[in-house]
Amino acid sequence: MDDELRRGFYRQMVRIRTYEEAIRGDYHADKTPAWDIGAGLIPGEMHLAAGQEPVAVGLCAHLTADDALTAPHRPHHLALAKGVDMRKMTAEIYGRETGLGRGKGGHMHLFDQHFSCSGIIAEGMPVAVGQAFAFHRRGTTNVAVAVAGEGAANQGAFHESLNLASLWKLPVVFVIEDNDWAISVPRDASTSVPSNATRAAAYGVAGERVEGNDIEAVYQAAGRAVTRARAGEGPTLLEVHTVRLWGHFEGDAQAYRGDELAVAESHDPIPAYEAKLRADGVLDDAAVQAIRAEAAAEVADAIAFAKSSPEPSPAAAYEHVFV
Amino acid sequence: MDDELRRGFYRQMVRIRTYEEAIRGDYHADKTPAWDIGAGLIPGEMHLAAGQEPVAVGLCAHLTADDALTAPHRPHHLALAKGVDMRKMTAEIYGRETGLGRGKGGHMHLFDQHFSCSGIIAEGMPVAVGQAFAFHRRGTTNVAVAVAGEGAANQGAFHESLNLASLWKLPVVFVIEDNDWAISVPRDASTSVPSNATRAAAYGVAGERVEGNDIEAVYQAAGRAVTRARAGEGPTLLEVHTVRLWGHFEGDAQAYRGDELAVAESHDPIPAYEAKLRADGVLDDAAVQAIRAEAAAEVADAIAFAKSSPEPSPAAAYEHVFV
Amino acid sequence: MTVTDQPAAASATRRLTTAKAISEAIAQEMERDPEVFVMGEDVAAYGGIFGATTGLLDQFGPTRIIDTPISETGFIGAGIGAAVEGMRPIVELMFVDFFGVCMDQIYNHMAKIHYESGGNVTVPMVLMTAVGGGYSDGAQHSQCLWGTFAHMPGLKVVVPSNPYDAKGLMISAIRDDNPVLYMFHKGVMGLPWMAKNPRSIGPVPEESYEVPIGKAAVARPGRDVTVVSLSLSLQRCLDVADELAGEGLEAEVIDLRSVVPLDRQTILESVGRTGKIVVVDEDYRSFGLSGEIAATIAESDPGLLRAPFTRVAYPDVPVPYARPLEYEVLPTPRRIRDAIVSVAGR
Amino acid sequence: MTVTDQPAAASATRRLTTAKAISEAIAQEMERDPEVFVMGEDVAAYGGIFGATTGLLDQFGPTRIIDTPISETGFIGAGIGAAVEGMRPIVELMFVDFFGVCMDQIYNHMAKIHYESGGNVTVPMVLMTAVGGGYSDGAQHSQCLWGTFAHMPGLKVVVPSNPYDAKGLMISAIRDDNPVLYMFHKGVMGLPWMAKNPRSIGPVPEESYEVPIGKAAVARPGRDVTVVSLSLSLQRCLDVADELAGEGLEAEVIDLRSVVPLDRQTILESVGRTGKIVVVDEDYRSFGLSGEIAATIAESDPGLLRAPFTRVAYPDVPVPYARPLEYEVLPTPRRIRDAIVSVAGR
Ligand SMILES: Cc1ncc(C[n+]2csc(CCOP(=O)(O)OP(=O)(O)O)c2C)c(N)n1
Ligand SMILES: Cc1ncc(C[n+]2csc(CCOP(=O)(O)OP(=O)(O)O)c2C)c(N)n1
Ligand SMILES: [Mg+2]
Ligand SMILES: [Mg+2]
Repeated sequence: MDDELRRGFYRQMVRIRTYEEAIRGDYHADKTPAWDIGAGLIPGEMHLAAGQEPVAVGLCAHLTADDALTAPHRPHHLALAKGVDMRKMTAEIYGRETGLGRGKGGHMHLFDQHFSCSGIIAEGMPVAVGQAFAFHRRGTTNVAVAVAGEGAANQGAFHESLNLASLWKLPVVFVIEDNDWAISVPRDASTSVPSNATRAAAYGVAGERVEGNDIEAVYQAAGRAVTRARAGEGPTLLEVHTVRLWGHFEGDAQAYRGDELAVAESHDPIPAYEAKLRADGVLDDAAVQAIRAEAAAEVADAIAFAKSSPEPSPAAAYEHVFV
Repeated sequence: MDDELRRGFYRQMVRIRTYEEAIRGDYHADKTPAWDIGAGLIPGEMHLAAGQEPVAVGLCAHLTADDALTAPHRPHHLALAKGVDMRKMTAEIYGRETGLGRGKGGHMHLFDQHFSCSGIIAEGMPVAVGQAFAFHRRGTTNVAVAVAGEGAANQGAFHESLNLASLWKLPVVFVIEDNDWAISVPRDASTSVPSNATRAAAYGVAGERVEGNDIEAVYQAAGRAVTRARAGEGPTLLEVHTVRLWGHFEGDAQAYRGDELAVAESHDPIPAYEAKLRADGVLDDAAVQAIRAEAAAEVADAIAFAKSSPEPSPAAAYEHVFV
Repeated sequence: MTVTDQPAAASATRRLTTAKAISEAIAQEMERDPEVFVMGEDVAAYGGIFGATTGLLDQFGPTRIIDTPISETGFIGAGIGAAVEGMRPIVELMFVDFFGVCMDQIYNHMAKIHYESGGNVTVPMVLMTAVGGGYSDGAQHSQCLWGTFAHMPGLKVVVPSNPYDAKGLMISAIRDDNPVLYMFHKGVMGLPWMAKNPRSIGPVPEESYEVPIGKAAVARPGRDVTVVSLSLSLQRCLDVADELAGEGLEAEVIDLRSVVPLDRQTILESVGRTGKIVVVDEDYRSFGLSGEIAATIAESDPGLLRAPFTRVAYPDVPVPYARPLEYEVLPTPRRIRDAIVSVAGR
Repeated sequence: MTVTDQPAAASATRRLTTAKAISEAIAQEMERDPEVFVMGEDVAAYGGIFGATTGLLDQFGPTRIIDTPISETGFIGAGIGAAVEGMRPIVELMFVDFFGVCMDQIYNHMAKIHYESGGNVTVPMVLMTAVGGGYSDGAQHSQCLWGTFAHMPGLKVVVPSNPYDAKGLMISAIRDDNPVLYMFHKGVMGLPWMAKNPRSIGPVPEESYEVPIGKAAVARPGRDVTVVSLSLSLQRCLDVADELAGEGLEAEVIDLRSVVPLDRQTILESVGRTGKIVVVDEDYRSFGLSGEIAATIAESDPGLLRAPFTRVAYPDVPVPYARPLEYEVLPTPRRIRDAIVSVAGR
């Protein structure tokens, strides 16, 4: 694999992690002394994706601005990898007038050109099917990607979406981020098969599971899926076994994880990939420093933009119900 | 296979067909001169199951009164085979005070001890899962059966029910009646795989497809499934390829079926089974006559009971919203 | 194209059923705009269970008139996705009673994406669905439920009572950049296999025209009592009003046509004159449309009412099957008449 | 067990959060009746996202406190099936906003089976769910929607505003042979990680007791204006009423506690005395609870009202995220106060 590509993977993962660490910091910063979910610079639920960067980065490396992606409640890594404007999404998360949704959506509802979210489990999947339908009817080679967690794969919308996309041979890539947990419920307490990739057979589509949270394996598998979709060969169900390094949402004490948490924490994909690229001579100290500095600067700029942006005026609450 | 058992199959199928022919007759009888769905002795939609008797009979031969069955919009064959009182269900269909639901439910909503219906596609399936849950918790060996059409297998509730029942290893038998059609939509325009039995693998359950609308094959496959369930080995997904001899509902002109209709009509399972049993010396003219006469008498009695029963008083409309 | 509230004189003599008026509206918009397509169960070869898409498959072929699996969440969601990409889907939910299998797409997605996106994304989609009872289809196939959809903001909700409005409202709905729920009562469709309601066949201009969404019509002017209704009940109200006129009681009958936006002004103006109101609503009585009309008046000026607010609605019971039960609880002409006469103080 | 409407004196000093009151009610009923069990997402090890089942797993183990997959149609339907077989499930729908993925089970099955069966089948099930906003959780996680469920007959709907009622209503709900929707506002739960509302902690007797379903409480008597509310808004109304009392304005605050059955009598009786009403409702304004209260009054006697009917409700917009937007549209103390003062004519 090309060095520049691998460095790019690393750069994008660092960028995303740097972003989420910053958001995490600001999220908790002014919820003191009594922690209050509704208080502070960033209120509301906050689902961060630390550990899951390989999925977003390996996948989105194959997508253009005109391809579509629907993300679930945990969307930042996907948004950033897909190319959503960092300033505007940050402003949205901070509830500002300059945000993607003028402060109306919030972190679970980031909408950009060909990027959307749903806070309802699995319900972003049918929307991606419809986007693929539109691409297909218009004769483009664009693809639509639906991303969901392994917990989401037990929801009816998963089944209906897979069947429909397969039936109509639509250019959809279904990506399951299997981070072992749906809030406090482990996969084996929710899912009757060990791998969701098995379920591809129920729809006559290609199925693949990538183990090891390995960005290069994700990149390759996603490449096969996207190529298939662009070639008119229909959908793929791709599951990636990844890791949730932090709580389900910020503030989650994770008592239910027990010993597994320490194991998970030792599987952070970013240091592991960094070590690999260093060993392969693709990265050195200077490159790592530069990448981190670049990420820090971009994130700082985006947050500064958000913080300095005006809050929406209360009267704006009444706008945009209808066109 | 035991002669008495085989004669019993024939008897039950004839009983059901005789019943549905009579209902069909009365349904259309006084909708003249201008056919009006809301008029006549039996108003409303009417979904009959002629051709699908082998599924109901082969399946229910394994069930006791304490086993549960949830039926879809096309429930008569299942109700009769399951042992629902013919008089009471007929009175319900004729909208009488003596009906199973005192005239409140109608033909799509027959409720008896451990027998229930839903007019909403696939939505009877989760209810069966819950009945199996109760049986399981109480340590009985009863099973719950959920019956649905092949069209229903693309609905989210199918997926959620299979996953849940498998996960909790519940005594459920899922039976798909594949009659090739969902109203006017053929299976291959709705379902991304040729056989729903394939989908069993997506839930780690046993899957089986019975071809040929063969009652003895249904009986055997259902036996395996019920045995598995009673033994605590979890659910089975059983699909039976059957045939819809009549319209989706009464009044359906079936123009969409084209030539297929004539083929279907030539596949009536009852004359075929009768010929087989005659050839095997299990049935002769006298036995056939007796069975038909018995069926006709029982049906006539049930319909007479219904017709002579009082209609509910209008004020009863306000009762039974709450206990 | 003409935006008008009244049948154009020229073609006013051509009479269509409501079903035909709807399919004609769809066909004309499909000819005009290649992004319009239809999707749903049995909309193609069957022509729609209630005839709203009859003939369209022949005219537009299976790439634009699309039968779906029984996967309402899947295909309504797909409609939303296509709309987000700029297509203009018309999706049929066969009976409104099935909304529960797909309400998340309808309400959390179709209705909210525009707002959540701060106006950046539009969802120009029509969801059409059959409503209503009166033919013994039981508790899961006979409801109206417009109150349910109207309660949750983000959807326009239109409900025609006659062929003319049906065509014009469908054209408006397709052209609207907002999601529109288009609810047709089976009894207004003019179907050959249902009880015949003469007002379900009527004059429909051949040319394209819009009936504005959010504007009620005074279907019949009158001075004595304001009767507010919609859909099939509106036809019943007109029948009753005609009858009462012969007895010297002049009811003013208002056809809401849209539930969202609700034309509160037209109601208030009429009640301001008559001081008396009967709301006739086949949807469940409590916590719905009829209550909202009461609130509209009471918020404006409770003194407007010179007689108690009166509703002829579906009492709070599920829809029973047997005819005597169902006709006990439907807003029948007899119940409507009694209510008007009683409110009028006759 | 005592059926009572007021805290028993004996243990009135023990103070619990609403969350703890609910879990205690469930635990007591589970001890009493082996057929009671709990099922839902994250109800076991996590103890319920909003704490309604905290501690129950330790006490009753995983066969009676059951985590489910994210399959609301599946497990709510399973609850129905178990209830039909005579068990008494308590099923949690994590947020009411998710109703759209499972409304068919809730409304076409849980709510209708008893009626369709002519009373032969009962569904003794409690569906509990978290409602409400005020902490920037956005359009898909902040709604109340009691109006939606109340509109469709067949479900009882209860909505406690304080720990005492929460316990008693939960016990009543479990013992009720009908399906009961139990809606708790996150803000009344007394959660350590949300804004503190002092009225979310209060006296709760240790012993088992029922609060009757369908009976409102006069939470604060007063002569000047009737204020009807429920849930977290009720707490706000009491705060405002206390403040106004200091200024000589005596508001009578009615806590509905149940939306279905709605205690119309208590409302009418109060309005009959005060002639003035403010309805405070965090659910969407139009086509819902507040309208039904207007209709109740206007049907009874529009002359009861000596000032326009007034509502402080969620204007018809989806729930916005940013704090200034959300607090513009929530029924805040300021909006409530302004409305009461204005209706009182001060
Ligand atoms: C329909 C629905 N049910 C429940 C929830 C609450 N919920 C939010 S995230 C979540 C867990 C999701 O798990 P998974 O799909 O594995 O994604 P992950 O959080 O692990 O990324 C749940 C249950 C929801 N948002 N929507
Ligand atoms: C959720 C839902 N969608 C649509 C319908 C309308 N409908 C009734 S029967 C039917 C076809 C069912 O096909 P299948 O499951 O194959 O059963 P069959 O009628 O062939 O026995 C449809 C679409 C419904 N009742 N419920
Ligand atoms: Mg997960
Ligand atoms: Mg079928």
